[in-house]
Amino acid sequence: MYYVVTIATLITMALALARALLGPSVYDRVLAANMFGTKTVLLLSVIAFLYGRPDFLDLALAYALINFIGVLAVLEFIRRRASSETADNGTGR
Amino acid sequence: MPNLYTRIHAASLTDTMGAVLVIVGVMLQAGVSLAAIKLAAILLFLLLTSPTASNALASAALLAGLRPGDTVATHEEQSE
Amino acid sequence: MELLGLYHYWVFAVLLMIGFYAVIAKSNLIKKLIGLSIFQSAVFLLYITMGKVDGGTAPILQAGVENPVFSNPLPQVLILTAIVVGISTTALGLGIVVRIKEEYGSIEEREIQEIDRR
Amino acid sequence: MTVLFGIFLLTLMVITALAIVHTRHLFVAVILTGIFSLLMAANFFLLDAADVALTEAAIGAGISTVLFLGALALTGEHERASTSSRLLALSVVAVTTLIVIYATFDKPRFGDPLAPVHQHVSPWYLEKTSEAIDIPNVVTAVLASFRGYDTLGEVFVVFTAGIGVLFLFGARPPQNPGSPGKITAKPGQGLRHYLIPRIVGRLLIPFILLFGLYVQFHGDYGPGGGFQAGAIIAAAVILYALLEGEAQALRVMPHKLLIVLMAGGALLYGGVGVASLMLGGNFLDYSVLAADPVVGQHRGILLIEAGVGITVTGVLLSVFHAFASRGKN
Repeated sequence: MYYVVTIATLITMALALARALLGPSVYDRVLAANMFGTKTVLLLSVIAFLYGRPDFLDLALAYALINFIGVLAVLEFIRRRASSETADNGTGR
Repeated sequence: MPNLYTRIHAASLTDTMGAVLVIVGVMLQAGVSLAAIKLAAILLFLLLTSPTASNALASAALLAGLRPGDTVATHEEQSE
Repeated sequence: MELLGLYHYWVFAVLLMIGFYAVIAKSNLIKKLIGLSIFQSAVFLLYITMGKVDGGTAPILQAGVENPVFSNPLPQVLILTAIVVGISTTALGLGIVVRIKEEYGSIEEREIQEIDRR
Repeated sequence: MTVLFGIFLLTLMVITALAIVHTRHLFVAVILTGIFSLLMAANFFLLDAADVALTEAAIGAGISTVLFLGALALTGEHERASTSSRLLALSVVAVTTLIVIYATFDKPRFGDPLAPVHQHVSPWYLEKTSEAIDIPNVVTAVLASFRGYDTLGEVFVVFTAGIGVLFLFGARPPQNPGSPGKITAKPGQGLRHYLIPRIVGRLLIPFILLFGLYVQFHGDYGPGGGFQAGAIIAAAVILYALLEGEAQALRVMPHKLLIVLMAGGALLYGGVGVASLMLGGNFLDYSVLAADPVVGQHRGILLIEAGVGITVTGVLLSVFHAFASRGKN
């Protein structure tokens, strides 16, 4: 039964990866990366049970907590780029 | 799917509903144990972070000038 | 099945060389660093693969399990520290790249060499 | 069956790596590197390396993306078309790949319990851990006690890399030689105006910190230890800096404190070694730290793991601030 869930998750991961590779825009790729992160959390929690070592859920927990930082970094990166562009326009360049 | 914003909708469905179903399923297998509590924590954090990440992503795309009306997202090509 | 048992090592070889290609063929310094980190990951994969034992479990002792088989802890120890060292050295490399950008105005190897020749 | 899962994930990894090298958009390459790291962690987990997977999770998911994006913000995100002799490089790479693959035919089959790797010291480690150190996590036991010198070296490498970055960024940027005070005087706004990420992020930070401490002190019993905990705690502070701006984060944890953390952790590690020398044992032989050797081992591992965690946190945060504050002027 865990096998079925794992296979389904792996297929979803492959589809998300396809979106990450196809694009077309950068944000589609970020979206795919984020979705990929969630799927990894699910995969890890299922495999922890598949292996019969539920004490390894810590790993999935780590991902659930930390994954989100990457997307926020992207937002900050784009915000900074946008604000530097408007600053450049303001000085007449 | 014509553009990014419609795709965000689809992706966040799997991020929340899918995650709830899988984690609750595994929780039922785990029974009442420390693992179930950890799974509940994972579920809670996933439900908090995924929609927020989608929101952050959408506002980043909007900030970068990607309009919801565009049918073909060509931002990457434009910036090159 | 005999050949499938070597698949992990083949992936190691291919990843190693993808990273190596980025290091030698790409002119952009950040791309080179990304290639270097792929190269690094390939080596990590090799070590961890070698540590795996059939039917084994992670080397964390459990109470109440009779005659458990554990995977090899030693490669895991080496790689665990190597990952953190890897990110620190990558950060150092990125720092050097940023300084090069500030001094030369470019991070393309070719352009930097041209500026140096002048 | 799990071997097949592994093979599937490895194939995805190769595809991702090819895409990373192929794309000329560096921003895309960094995002794909994030996916690559997730795949790598899943693979480590399948290969029974829970501790390593946790490290990869803590480093790859947040910090490495943040650092690469920080560098991209300072250097530009597009790669010029490379004009160098691609054919030559490709042929070199192809030949080398074939040679390495040929070499793998001599390797023992995947998962072979009789492989030479498993014959040397590892059985001894597995056997002696419960007896001499008495903690369940053999990886932590080997890392902190049996191979303590090795880890000491690694900690100093991390420390040196941190100092190196600080040295590199110690010089002012050439075009505008402003005083260092000006950088912090113009505070980065961070994501203050984005209400939803800010509120959720602030809600999460205490949990991440708590989880970091859990990983730090639970490392003897489950996957975890100083390296992972340091990275997780650094990630929490980086999240804070992203949300509230660097200036605010620096007010909470000033540069001086970070440098003290960097050096203090390494000193604590070395200090434990010297203390065990003073008490009549060998360097980093924790058995002399308490009357009962096993208790001494516990104490020593706790202390040096704390040292590792402190140094890693300090280094990663210093590096982050070095990159982030560079773009301000």
